[in-house]
Amino acid sequence: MTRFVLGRIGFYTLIAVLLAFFTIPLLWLVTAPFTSDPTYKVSVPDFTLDNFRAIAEHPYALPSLWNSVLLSAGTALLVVILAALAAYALSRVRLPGRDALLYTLLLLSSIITGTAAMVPLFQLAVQLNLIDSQLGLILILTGGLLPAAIFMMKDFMDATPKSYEESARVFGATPLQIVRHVVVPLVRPGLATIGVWAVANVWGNFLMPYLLLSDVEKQPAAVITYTLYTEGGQANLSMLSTFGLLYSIPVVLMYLFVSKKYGFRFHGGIKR
Amino acid sequence: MAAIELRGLSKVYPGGVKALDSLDLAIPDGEFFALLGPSGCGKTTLLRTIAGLETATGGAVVIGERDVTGVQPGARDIAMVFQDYALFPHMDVTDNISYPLRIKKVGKGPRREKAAEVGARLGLEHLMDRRPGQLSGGQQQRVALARVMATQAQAFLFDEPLSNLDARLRLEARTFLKKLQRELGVTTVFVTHDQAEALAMADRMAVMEAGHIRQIGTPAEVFQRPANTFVAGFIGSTPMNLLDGTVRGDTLEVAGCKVAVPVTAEGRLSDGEKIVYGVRPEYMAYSAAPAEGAFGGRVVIVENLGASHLVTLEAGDVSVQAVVPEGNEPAVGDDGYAVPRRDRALIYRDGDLV
Amino acid sequence: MAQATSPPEVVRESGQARRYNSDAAGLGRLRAGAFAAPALLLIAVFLVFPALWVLYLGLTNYRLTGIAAAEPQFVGLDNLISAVSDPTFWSSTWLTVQFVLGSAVIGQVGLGFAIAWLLRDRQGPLKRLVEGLVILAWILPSAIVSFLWVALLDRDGGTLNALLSTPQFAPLLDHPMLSIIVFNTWRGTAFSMMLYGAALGNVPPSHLESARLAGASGWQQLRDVVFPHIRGHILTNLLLISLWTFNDFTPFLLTAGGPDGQSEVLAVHVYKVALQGGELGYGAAVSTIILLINLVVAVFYLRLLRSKK
Amino acid sequence: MALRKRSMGVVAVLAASVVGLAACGQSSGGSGDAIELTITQNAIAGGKNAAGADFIANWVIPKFEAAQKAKGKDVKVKFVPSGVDDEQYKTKLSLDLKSGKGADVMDIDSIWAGEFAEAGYLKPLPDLVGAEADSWDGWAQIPEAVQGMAMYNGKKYALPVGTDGRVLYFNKTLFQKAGLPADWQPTSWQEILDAGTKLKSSGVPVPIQINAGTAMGEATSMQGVLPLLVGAGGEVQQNGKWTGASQPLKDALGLYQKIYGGGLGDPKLQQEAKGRDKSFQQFAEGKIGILLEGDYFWRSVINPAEGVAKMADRDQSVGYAMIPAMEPGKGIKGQDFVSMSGGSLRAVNPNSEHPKEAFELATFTLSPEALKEETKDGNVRITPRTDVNKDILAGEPLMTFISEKVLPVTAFRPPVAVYPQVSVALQEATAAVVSGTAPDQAAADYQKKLEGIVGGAGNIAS
Repeated sequence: MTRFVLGRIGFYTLIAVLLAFFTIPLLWLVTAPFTSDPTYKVSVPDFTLDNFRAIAEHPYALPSLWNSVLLSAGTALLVVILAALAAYALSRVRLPGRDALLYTLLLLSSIITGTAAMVPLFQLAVQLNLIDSQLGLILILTGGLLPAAIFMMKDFMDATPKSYEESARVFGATPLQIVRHVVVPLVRPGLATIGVWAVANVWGNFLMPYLLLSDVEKQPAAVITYTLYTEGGQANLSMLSTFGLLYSIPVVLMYLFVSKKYGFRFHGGIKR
Repeated sequence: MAAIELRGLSKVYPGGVKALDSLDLAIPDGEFFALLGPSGCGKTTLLRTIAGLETATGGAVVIGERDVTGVQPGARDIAMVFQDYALFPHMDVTDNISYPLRIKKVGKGPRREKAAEVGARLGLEHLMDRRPGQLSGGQQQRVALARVMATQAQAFLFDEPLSNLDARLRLEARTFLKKLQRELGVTTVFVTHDQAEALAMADRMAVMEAGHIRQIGTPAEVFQRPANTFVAGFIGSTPMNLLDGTVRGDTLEVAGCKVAVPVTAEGRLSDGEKIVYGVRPEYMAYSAAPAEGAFGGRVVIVENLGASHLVTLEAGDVSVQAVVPEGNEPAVGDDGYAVPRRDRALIYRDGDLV
Repeated sequence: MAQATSPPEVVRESGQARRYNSDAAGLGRLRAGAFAAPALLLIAVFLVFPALWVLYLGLTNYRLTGIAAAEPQFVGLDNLISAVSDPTFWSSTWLTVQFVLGSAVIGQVGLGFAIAWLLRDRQGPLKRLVEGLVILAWILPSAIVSFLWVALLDRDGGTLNALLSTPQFAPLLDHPMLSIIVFNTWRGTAFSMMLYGAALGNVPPSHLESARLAGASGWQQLRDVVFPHIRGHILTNLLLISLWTFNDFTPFLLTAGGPDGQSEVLAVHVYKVALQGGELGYGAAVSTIILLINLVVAVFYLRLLRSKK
Repeated sequence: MALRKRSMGVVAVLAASVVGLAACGQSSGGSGDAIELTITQNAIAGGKNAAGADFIANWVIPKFEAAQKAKGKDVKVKFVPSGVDDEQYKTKLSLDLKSGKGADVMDIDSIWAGEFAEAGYLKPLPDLVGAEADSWDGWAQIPEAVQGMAMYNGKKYALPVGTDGRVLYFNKTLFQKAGLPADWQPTSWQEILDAGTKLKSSGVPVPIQINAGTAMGEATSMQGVLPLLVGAGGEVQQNGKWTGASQPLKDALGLYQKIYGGGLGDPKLQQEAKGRDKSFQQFAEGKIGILLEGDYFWRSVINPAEGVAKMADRDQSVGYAMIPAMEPGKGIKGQDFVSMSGGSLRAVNPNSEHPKEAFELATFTLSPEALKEETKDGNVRITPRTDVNKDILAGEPLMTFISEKVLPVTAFRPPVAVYPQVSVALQEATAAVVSGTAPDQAAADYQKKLEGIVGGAGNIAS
């Protein structure tokens, strides 16, 4: 009994420490937007809404959030669908050199996210006439994210018992039906994880959208964030903090939606 | 409903492992057929090949006079219960049962009706909106059966249908399955590694070893007249006594004792021949006093089987077992004698029944 | 009648099942190819091709501007050689190793697993809150996050100093590596947490129960039941996290690589060289070296976690 | 390169199936035979340089289109805003120009002129637009030094948009407390140090802030080591040769040592990633006595109306003084006072389909009317034209001060491709001194690095 009580105390202490660690850095984001002339100091705000008014008047700020949603949702959707199909195929059908291929692609994917890759990617986009196209950007971002997504997805696919699929197959389901009816629901936590991961990657990505989209009306919030500086490069903290707060709201909503609708947890399969 | 026929069916895995070696088998319509054998004997591979989950590398599978060897599993008009039941964890019982109908594009209404009907038949009516994770093992098994029944397939295939249940439940389920199969009258093939299960449930069975069928027959045939020493050793809850012996004129010399030639082997043995003498412990008459044609020896172990005892005698350098009815059991260290029943004893030559 | 049924053969299942065709849905190579084709096509065009191009750039003296932009020269391994003969490159490499080990392997993987484990069978608002905050740290754009951490660690008005009453304590200057390691742990834990959360869901509860009944301590349960089940996920997680951390240049926003290069990890080095200095050829060469280091790390992980099978 | 082009083609074909839908491409293809021009700046409405962006969108474009219409030409102008780090803006421009794209008229930092020209991203104006390039009447109004920013190898590559200058700002309130005059004008470095010492003893936390270290980037060069270097009589590059561990550099680094080693400055601030932001905030809060900064600091940082670190009493309590040479007459060209200047250029894209009209647009934005419009309502900056400056700077004492006193003694950075790396090496030298390295040693290390950057000791003046 005492052990149980101690366990509870330990558990809640740990949780409290964790909460503090993850909350304290966020304080600035909730105080600064409501402060008239914010500095780097977290202080009790004077609860002004002027900063929000300024952001609302900003011609590109709010539309850019929509662009971010469009880009990240499009990319996440494409990544999840393509990665799920590919990972399923790679998990179930043995191809010679499959693992080596996956590792190679994964390693190459790291190079493509690096600064040095901007020239090839830009020129490729120019050649393919994908400059200034949000769809083009989505395709390029998807290409970079896919190897890691397939890699993660394959783990989830490998872990699902084959008898579910065999069972559906005996009942006459086609491979695509099997994926839709059986595999996808089974790996849904994995799909949700990868979807959120893809969104996170695109949501904060500045360099590629900036280089590939010249039309400011198409640019996402990450690019607009960088415009909230002065000509000398000084941060406009009131605008930045306010926009940052608005910038984070869609992803919080997305998290709540995804975790409620799909859940990052397993359904609790058959006891085995 | 359909008969199943296998013609020269072979399955060789890449790498050369022969899982099935040119098997011939005919299962008539409506039969409850068991595939029995130790692990790795190919019985599950055989079942999966019938289902189409494995592709045969030679021979043919015929279901209801249709050659389905190259046909996709879904088009073979069969249904299968998997060892782990393969109930979809994300669907409730109704959806699980009606899944085959969903594939066949049956409307939602009729699907639910059918599921309710089959579910009710198997006593699942109060569980219809649960998920598999919330069901006991026995309930899961019945859902799996209900799902198979909902397909109205020509033949059912069960892969180890009872192995995931605990021992007590397994006996109940055995009876239940047999009754259900009788009522439905659908040709059913099931795989088991448990000889008792096969004996109890099957109309007929095939005993397999290393990709070959060693014997096909009714449970009684297989139990009473195992076609070879492999089957003899595998079938029966207590293993058959298989003792090396030599033919000495009209009698046999086995384990240093003189015993009579069994009825079935009369006139088929030649003098001096080396044979294996087989008799089930159940077919031994035990006595404390010496008797004609008996195996004699010291009692080394007495095992309680409930209503009877299994007594192990040390006759020379071999052990002989006999089942002794309760009240008659000897004590360890006693001398004992066991007389085999002549009409039940068997002779094997080079492993095969004479 | 007790022996009337023989015990279920549990061991047999795994041994035999592996021999069966793993293509449970009857996909076949052709259809498998069709499933994988869209992804592979995108990867080929938008990843493999430009990545090879980067590798090629590493062999030239290409620059963003100037004469070398108009007519880049093939210089072979010169970039690589000048990189490895540059002491700042080596110090960057060493800092990167600290960064990856500290923030990824220990920080993110450890903390991520710990949170997933603590919350494994909880539901409801507490779990939501913790998960939500952790994920928020991960998903906020780096441009914003850097401000948050400057506000936290600042020497003058920083929240940390206010909480600890340590005025003028400057973590970013006096302990720059520790600062970015803690920062990156904060930033990236969510991914590991989510991955392990999903993976732990795959551990059959019955196995844990039987281990608990057998009197296994928490640590023994982890080692004997949980770990074998999620070994594959751990491998993937370590691989990906290390890979990403190697290439993460967010620390730049916090410390700008300083003071005096004390937190100039390789990705920051590449950013400075390639974007600020415009030396794309040299930057590409350093990226190539990062790739090779990642390769070694990947092989190491594979050996470590696959060999025990 | 040819090989790469071909493989590109192969990939293009491969990818065609994937991207079939995506080929919405450029927003080209306009109405009939109208000439379409685009103009880009690192400016964006609501963000960076918002006033400049608004000026282009709301004044230049309608007026220019109307003027062209009057001449019978149908011209449509589009503004492509941007608002990012200068380095990122430069990257984007480079990529655009390399791929034969980009806006017809674009603003660049004057320091990029050389590297852009070398890369073929820019062409001499006469080659692009013909005789009009030289016959533009504005040239007569632009001082030679300012014109020099737009020149490379003796050719004009762009139009100068403006310039700036650096001075020493000081807090008069703090000065008064320390017993220093409100019209302070040091004539040597020693006088700066003396003032610092007095400020310190009167309790000012940070008497002197002269940027150092790598964290502040180019701000360290422009508001730190370079003005000091010219003050000691040296230049980074002279007559095509780079300056190594010369005495002027050692002297400049020596001043750093005296400030930061002597407790007159805050060495830690120099290392912080947001150090410059914080130096502004601290100056605004009255914690810094003397700060070396450009006119930008006055206009956009401590501007009481819209600065990022507003000082309500800027006009009363902030003083400014010219940067003295180390000792009178010791500066470059024997000057008593020195400064550094930069500025931006307005260039015509060599890829433009309508270079003549693009040039017209560029000159239109630099006409006296346009410049006066742009700089009205307190939005004053130093334009390239002396005729305009005379009018617009009249009410602005600091701007007049810089324009009249500072610009004549100012110096410019060498507009060559390797300059950014040289600049980083200089920043590293200051960082080393601030954290305790001896100036001689730091200078020697700098020379070693310099050799690697500029291609051997042969390019360095001994």
